[in-house]
Amino acid sequence: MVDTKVTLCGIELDNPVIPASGTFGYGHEFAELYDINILGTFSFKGTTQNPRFGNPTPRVAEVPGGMLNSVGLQNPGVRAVIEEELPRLERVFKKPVMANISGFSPEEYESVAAELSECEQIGWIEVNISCPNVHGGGIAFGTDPAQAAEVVRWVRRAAKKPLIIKLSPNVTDICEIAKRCEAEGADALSLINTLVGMQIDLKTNKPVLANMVGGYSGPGIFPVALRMVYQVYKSVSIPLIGMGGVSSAEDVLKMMAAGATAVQVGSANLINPYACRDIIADLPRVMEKYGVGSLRELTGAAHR
Amino acid sequence: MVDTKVTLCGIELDNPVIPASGTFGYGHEFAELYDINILGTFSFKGTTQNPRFGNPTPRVAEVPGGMLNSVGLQNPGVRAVIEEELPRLERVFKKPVMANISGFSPEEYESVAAELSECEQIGWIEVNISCPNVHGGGIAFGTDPAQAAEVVRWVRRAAKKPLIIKLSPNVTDICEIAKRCEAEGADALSLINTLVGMQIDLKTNKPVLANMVGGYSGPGIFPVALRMVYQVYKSVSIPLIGMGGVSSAEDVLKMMAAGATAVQVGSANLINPYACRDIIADLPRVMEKYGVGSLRELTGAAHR
Amino acid sequence: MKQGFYTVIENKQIADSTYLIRLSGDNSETGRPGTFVNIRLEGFYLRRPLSVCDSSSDTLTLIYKVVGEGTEALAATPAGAMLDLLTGLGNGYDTTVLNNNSRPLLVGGGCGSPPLYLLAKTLIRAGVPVVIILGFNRQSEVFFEEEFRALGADVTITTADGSHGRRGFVTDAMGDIKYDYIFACGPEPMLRAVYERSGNIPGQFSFEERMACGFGVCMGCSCRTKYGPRRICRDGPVLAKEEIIW
Amino acid sequence: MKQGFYTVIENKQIADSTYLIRLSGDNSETGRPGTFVNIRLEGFYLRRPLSVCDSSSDTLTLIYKVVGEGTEALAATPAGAMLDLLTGLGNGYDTTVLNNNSRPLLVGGGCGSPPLYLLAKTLIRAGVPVVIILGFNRQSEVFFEEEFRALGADVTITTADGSHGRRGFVTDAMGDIKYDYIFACGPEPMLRAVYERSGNIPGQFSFEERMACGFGVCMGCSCRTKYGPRRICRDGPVLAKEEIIW
Ligand SMILES: Cc1cc2nc3c(=O)[nH]c(=O)nc-3n(C[C@H](O)[C@H](O)[C@H](O)COP(=O)(O)OP(=O)(O)OC[C@H]3O[C@@H](n4cnc5c(N)ncnc54)[C@H](O)[C@@H]3O)c2cc1C
Ligand SMILES: Cc1cc2nc3c(=O)[nH]c(=O)nc-3n(C[C@H](O)[C@H](O)[C@H](O)COP(=O)(O)OP(=O)(O)OC[C@H]3O[C@@H](n4cnc5c(N)ncnc54)[C@H](O)[C@@H]3O)c2cc1C
Ligand SMILES: Cc1cc2nc3c(=O)[nH]c(=O)nc-3n(C[C@H](O)[C@H](O)[C@H](O)COP(=O)(O)O)c2cc1C
Ligand SMILES: Cc1cc2nc3c(=O)[nH]c(=O)nc-3n(C[C@H](O)[C@H](O)[C@H](O)COP(=O)(O)O)c2cc1C
Ligand code: FES
Ligand code: FES
Repeated sequence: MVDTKVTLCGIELDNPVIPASGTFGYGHEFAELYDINILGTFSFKGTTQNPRFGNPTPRVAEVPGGMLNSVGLQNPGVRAVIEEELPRLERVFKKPVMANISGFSPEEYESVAAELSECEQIGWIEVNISCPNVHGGGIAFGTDPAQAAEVVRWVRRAAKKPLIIKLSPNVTDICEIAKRCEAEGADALSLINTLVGMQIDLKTNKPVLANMVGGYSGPGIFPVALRMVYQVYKSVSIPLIGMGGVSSAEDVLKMMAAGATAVQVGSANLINPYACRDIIADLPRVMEKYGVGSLRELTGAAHR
Repeated sequence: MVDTKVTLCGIELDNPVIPASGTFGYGHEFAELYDINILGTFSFKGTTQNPRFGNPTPRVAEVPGGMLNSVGLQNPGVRAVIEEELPRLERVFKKPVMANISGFSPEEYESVAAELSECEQIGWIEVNISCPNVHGGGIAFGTDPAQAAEVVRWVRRAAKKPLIIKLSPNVTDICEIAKRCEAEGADALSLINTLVGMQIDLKTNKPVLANMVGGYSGPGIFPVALRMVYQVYKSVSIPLIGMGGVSSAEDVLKMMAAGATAVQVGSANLINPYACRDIIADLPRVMEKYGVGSLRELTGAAHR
Repeated sequence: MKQGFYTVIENKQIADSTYLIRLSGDNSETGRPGTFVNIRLEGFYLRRPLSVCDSSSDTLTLIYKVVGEGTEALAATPAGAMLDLLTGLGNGYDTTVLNNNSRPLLVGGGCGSPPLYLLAKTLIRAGVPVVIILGFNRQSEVFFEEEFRALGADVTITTADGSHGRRGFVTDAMGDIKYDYIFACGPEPMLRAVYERSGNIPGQFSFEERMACGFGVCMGCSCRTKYGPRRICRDGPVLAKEEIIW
Repeated sequence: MKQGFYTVIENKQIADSTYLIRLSGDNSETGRPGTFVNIRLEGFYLRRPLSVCDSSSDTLTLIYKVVGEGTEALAATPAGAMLDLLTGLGNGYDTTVLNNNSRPLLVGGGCGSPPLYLLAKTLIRAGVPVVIILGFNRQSEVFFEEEFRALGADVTITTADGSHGRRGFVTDAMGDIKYDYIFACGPEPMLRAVYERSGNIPGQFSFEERMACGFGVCMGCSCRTKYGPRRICRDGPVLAKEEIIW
């Protein structure tokens, strides 16, 4: 019997598999397909203070190795999430859920974190710092160590749940940003968010996305994600959630060997709605194949 | 009749297809397979002052979407290149060749550039600034705007050929570095070099590469490369050479629409030794399919 | 929604770069007109959405135009091959708004016509007479004219160049017809022209948008409507005329 | 080097996770013992290098062990399938250093033995007597014992657990044999043990290294030798004993 349990910031998960924010909605579409209580947990769609429609369409595109999205954080706003989505979720999901939040100013992050901190269903707050800072020249908080630190400082004050900062990979030195987030009190780090990419349609010679560029996700980013998890593991001592292109139980094991305590699965859910169920079902077989008795002990194995 | 000719820093190329440095040796292995004079030109293996063995093996690995390498600039040194490789090349390649150079200090770059500048066969000097600066804490020149600028300044003094700076994609803001290189007198920019990635072998739970991390190349990096070419095209007015995962004539057209004047093909040569020959042969068909009469005019089409 | 494997029974060209593919598999979710399936193709990351053209207890028929690499690969799929499909996607046309006295007009443009076939079949079976206008660019693109007739529909074909049927656009043929409800599917400029030409007459319009998941979780395909954002893949592809914002 | 498409004639398991595949195609470059081919497999970016085990005018035989996803996919390739191969890779064994009076010893370990088959065949045809030691872990892994005998070679099998042939390692069997030249192929620790056990006797050793191109242009597979860096794929995989640095 293999042991798939892991502990993330004091909360035990039945397994380390967590659908990633933006690829699992608020859970109920998947709950129609399978019992989502088999998941470690899931991270819900990035939620902001106010409802957002997001960017103009087309806002998804196919690329070799995965996809691009420029959804632009469409969500119903934090009040609707608390009043409609969470009660609806409660009926089908009995575990603590991960609240993914976004903002366009440190204040927005703080207030969304404060509101969601009051919800019992929420186990962790995962802060997506890849959003543009509207008061800071529009560059993403997560690409600047000082701005990243500022967001963490504000959210830390408000968050009464374990605080996970989700890092952007579009940086020269992800370890520097990771260390700053740790210093400001992050309880864990999620990495990676999408790489910035583009696709061009030769029929029009124009970028496919109305937004020109978009976030690149899927198997093609796995090598970069794995490397970043490996490097950040050396730089901080808080737990890491690894993600980026994870599509199989083997990928989950690799992420954990590189240093992840838990693993998120994003785009794979979109092309195979049963991806997470299948990965979880396959974990014991793959653990046995590679002689892994307990997943918990695998974390960081590549460093030993 | 479609026109595949382009002009790169004053030198006309029969077509924009250029095998990328490190994937074509010094040309003669490929000359045994096909007439390499069909190429626009090619960029030879990154050459340093002294002979180098490079990193320990394993130094290549497979990943979804491509491969990793940590070859570490194995080359026979600039003297052997001038005395042995170039004379040998002269017998099979009648066009100006692109000299790819590397260094571990600005002085080394300068002196390699100076020596190669004396060679008539060489049409352009392409400076790989992704090497670690041994006197600068070991971070890659190409990831720091000031250090990148310094290399360009030194090489510019020595180079009597059109000077192409090859940018690293592992940066927060590639446009900033591109602008600095332009300001220091670069005649063109090549982008992108490899992304930093990792692969783990579950049989050992260790990184496959002896060097732990390596450069990720192949189709999986195409979306990032295309985006960077698109962004840098907006930031500078010197010509760009686009590369990163290019594997087909369609990819060549996309790179040019994004802003490239010429296109390099790297890893594709390793898995299909006839890749560049096949792409060149396919260009007229694909140009006709998408109504491109002249490749020259395609450059930057996505911006219009 | 269901995920299932389907066997290709036949896959043949029926008009200019237009193919008909018949599949056999679990059709428990393909019976509602206006819904679509999402097909996984070897070597492509995202699935390809195609509308249900016809569905019986054991056969699913799709009609698709080759417009890019994915549909090219689909056209090259031989009989006997297996395809991974998500079925039962989208809301589909709501036919409960009609009764035997209704006089609906169906308008299809190019490869937007396929879903109208199952719609016409469903309406006719329910005793509702169907008048349909199908627009194409030229004769060589026309398909399913006879098939719609065989259902008992009153069919008008328009071609932009006049090489078959009536010369002009679908909207040019709309003036001759008396109708009290409209169903439309086709390229957006056509939908918009039909929307305007049909004035106050109510109806349902089916839209296309680039999709990632196709089942409502990625927010890739959203559009704005008078009642707020809608996901084309789940809240659509069919929108009621009164909610559409152009 | 040549690129060509080969048809799988048969692909069967011959020992524990060990398979023999026979291919038909252009064999103009597969005749030199010790050379290898590089196989493209659907869904894998890099090719997989495998040594030529046997080659006739129309048939190429390879023997491979399933160790990972690529060889797993290869094992699942049915007869009739087509494979894209680069052939004629590597330097191969130099047999011109021997003559009819030579007494070469061939030593193979596990899935390192295949290239010794074509080597033995070539030597025996040239009138050179062949003595060969093949080492395995256990009986269920043993393959080609009879095939080597059928060539006329003097074959000793060793197994680490003694379940077949002589118990122990290949080097344990070397003491009984008189030889003046050595050819070896197998895992690196075995090669090294054979190198040391064979003292001053000259020979050729075949190495493995992770490869990208397999034809000498990427510098992925280099190793240091006494005479400078060598590419295992092009200057090797066979190195002369005197140039090896461990
Ligand atoms: C709900 C729905 C139903 C559809 N029904 C039909 C049908 O019955 N018959 C038919 O011929 N076509 C239909 N389409 C359009 C069809 O999905 C596209 O033509 C097809 O996906 C193109 O794929 P490709 O790989 O050949 O093109 P490429 O341009 O190479 O595709 C690249 C990417 O863009 C997407 N894409 C390209 N064009 C479209 C488009 N028009 N709509 C949505 N995504 C697109 C592809 O799915 C893929 O992700 C439908 C689209 C939707 C959204
Ligand atoms: C010149 C040469 C000749 C060979 N001849 C044979 C032979 O005749 N029979 C046989 O069974 N094996 C042989 N091998 C080893 C064989 O190439 C590997 O076992 C095979 O590539 C493993 O692929 P995989 O996808 O199953 O393993 P994975 O571990 O999943 O492969 C991942 C990557 O590592 C590479 N790799 C893994 N193991 C090796 C290895 N030992 N050597 C080189 N690359 C490796 C793969 O090619 C691939 O690029 C030879 C290797 C070389 C270099
Ligand atoms: C359609 C889509 C929407 C996403 N939305 C969010 C989001 O709202 N918040 C967030 O933190 N990450 C978001 N992401 C990023 C993913 O959570 C994940 O970090 C990324 O996709 C990499 O993982 P993958 O390769 O497994 O998809 C989104 C990704 C996709 C594909
Ligand atoms: C094996 C290998 C060796 C390389 N060596 C060099 C080099 O010496 N100098 C250099 O500038 N780039 C080098 N590169 C980078 C390529 O030139 C190219 O920028 C990169 O691989 C992206 O292109 P691709 O995806 O088409 O391979 C090397 C790449 C590979 C795969
Ligand atoms: S395509 Fe994912 S929500 Fe519609
Ligand atoms: S594998 Fe490329 S040089 Fe040997």
